[in-house]
Amino acid sequence: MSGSVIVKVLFFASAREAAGNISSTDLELSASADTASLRKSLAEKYPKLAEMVLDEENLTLALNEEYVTSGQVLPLKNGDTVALIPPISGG
Amino acid sequence: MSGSVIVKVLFFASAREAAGNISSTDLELSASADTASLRKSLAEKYPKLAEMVLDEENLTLALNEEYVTSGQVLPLKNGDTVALIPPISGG
Amino acid sequence: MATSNESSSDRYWIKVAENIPSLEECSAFVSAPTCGAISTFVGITRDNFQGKKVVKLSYEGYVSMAEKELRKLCDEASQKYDVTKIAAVHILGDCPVERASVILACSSPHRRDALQCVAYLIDELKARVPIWKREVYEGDDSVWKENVE
Amino acid sequence: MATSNESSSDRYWIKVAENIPSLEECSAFVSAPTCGAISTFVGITRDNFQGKKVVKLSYEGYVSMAEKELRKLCDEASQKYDVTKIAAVHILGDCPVERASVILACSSPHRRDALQCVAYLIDELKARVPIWKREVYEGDDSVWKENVE
Repeated sequence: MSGSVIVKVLFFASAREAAGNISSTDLELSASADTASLRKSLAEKYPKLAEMVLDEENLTLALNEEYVTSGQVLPLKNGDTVALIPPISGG
Repeated sequence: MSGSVIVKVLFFASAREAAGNISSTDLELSASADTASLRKSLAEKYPKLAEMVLDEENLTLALNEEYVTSGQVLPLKNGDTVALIPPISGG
Repeated sequence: MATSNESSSDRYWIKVAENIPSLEECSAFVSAPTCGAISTFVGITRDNFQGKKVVKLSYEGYVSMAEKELRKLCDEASQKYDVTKIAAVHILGDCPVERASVILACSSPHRRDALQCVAYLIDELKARVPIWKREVYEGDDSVWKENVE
Repeated sequence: MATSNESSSDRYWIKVAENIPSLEECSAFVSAPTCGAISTFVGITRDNFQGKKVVKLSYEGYVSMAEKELRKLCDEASQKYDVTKIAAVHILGDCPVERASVILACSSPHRRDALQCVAYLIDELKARVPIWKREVYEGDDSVWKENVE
């Protein structure tokens, strides 16, 4: 659909809890949306998530299962999956 | 017995083979015997062992289950056990 | 051993799931006639943290990405060290005290590669694999942990 | 688990014998509620050495002194690293290809101590413990090995 893109957002751990225990959602965004603007959109949509999602040090994004490195801004296209990655603690 | 000591000598691995597959023997030595003279006594008694037993780099001694360090010479007393330790290869 | 649901190949056994193989199974998987050394690491739930009594850990993962990162990790480790096979498995869900949460195993012709590879894998896993641990204390208090490294 | 014939205590499981415990048993022995990490090393008979086909290794030991040295080694390792329990077992007699000749396991609250302790133990075992390995090749040729380190 021209004029907007739909991306799937995945929420994990403390990010999921802050978003009201939502595990995933489809978001409709503008065609010019990127990973930075997504953070803002999420902050508006989920106020309790705002502080976390706007802090790149505290919450990393993964685009289609690839980490978005600090400072990087990537365009989003229709069908992309973005995961919200709080600090990891495997092992 | 005054005038001599009896020590048990243990033979392992290649040293055992060089001594004609003897695992252990009791040796009667002079009261002044030490680890250096023991090497000489063994070299005389077991000629095929001579080269190995006279080479401190190639064959270490253990006195009562303690390694005799390179260059060290220790007196022997009645009832001591001396082991002939070729290069080790555990693990 | 490895089923079609698991991320595996002849060289790697990678699994992020509620049911993980045992240490013995991981060790058997990496065993090979050309290998003289197997080194393993097992991460286990401890019963205490800073004076508090831990009842269990509870793990959550971005499974598809976690397994993908583990595969990358195994590829990198195989480049860096002379290893023959690697098992890298991580539990999901609850992990009570003294139970294994992660098992890593490497095989190699010689010990140094196997030992160094396992150490590398656990360090990198803790830094890169999207898995999260909630530590549950006596009295039902709990907290999301962060790997400090 | 540990019988009265074995050199052991609540902290160490030390055994040099024809029948040694499995990896799983060693790991279970060192497991403790206070420990977050278990690291293990298994030395295994490889099928080849410098182009020659190895049929088996055959181990001989000065058992009483070997176990004594292993106990000293465990004491030193426990001084050097924050480890809780150690298993250190070594086979005697024949060890066919892919079978374990030595198993080392350490447990610790944190991984670095467990990992470093196991690496230290295998290095020191190879340098100090009076055990000898005969490598038997296809065609019945054999040679006494020397640990180069």
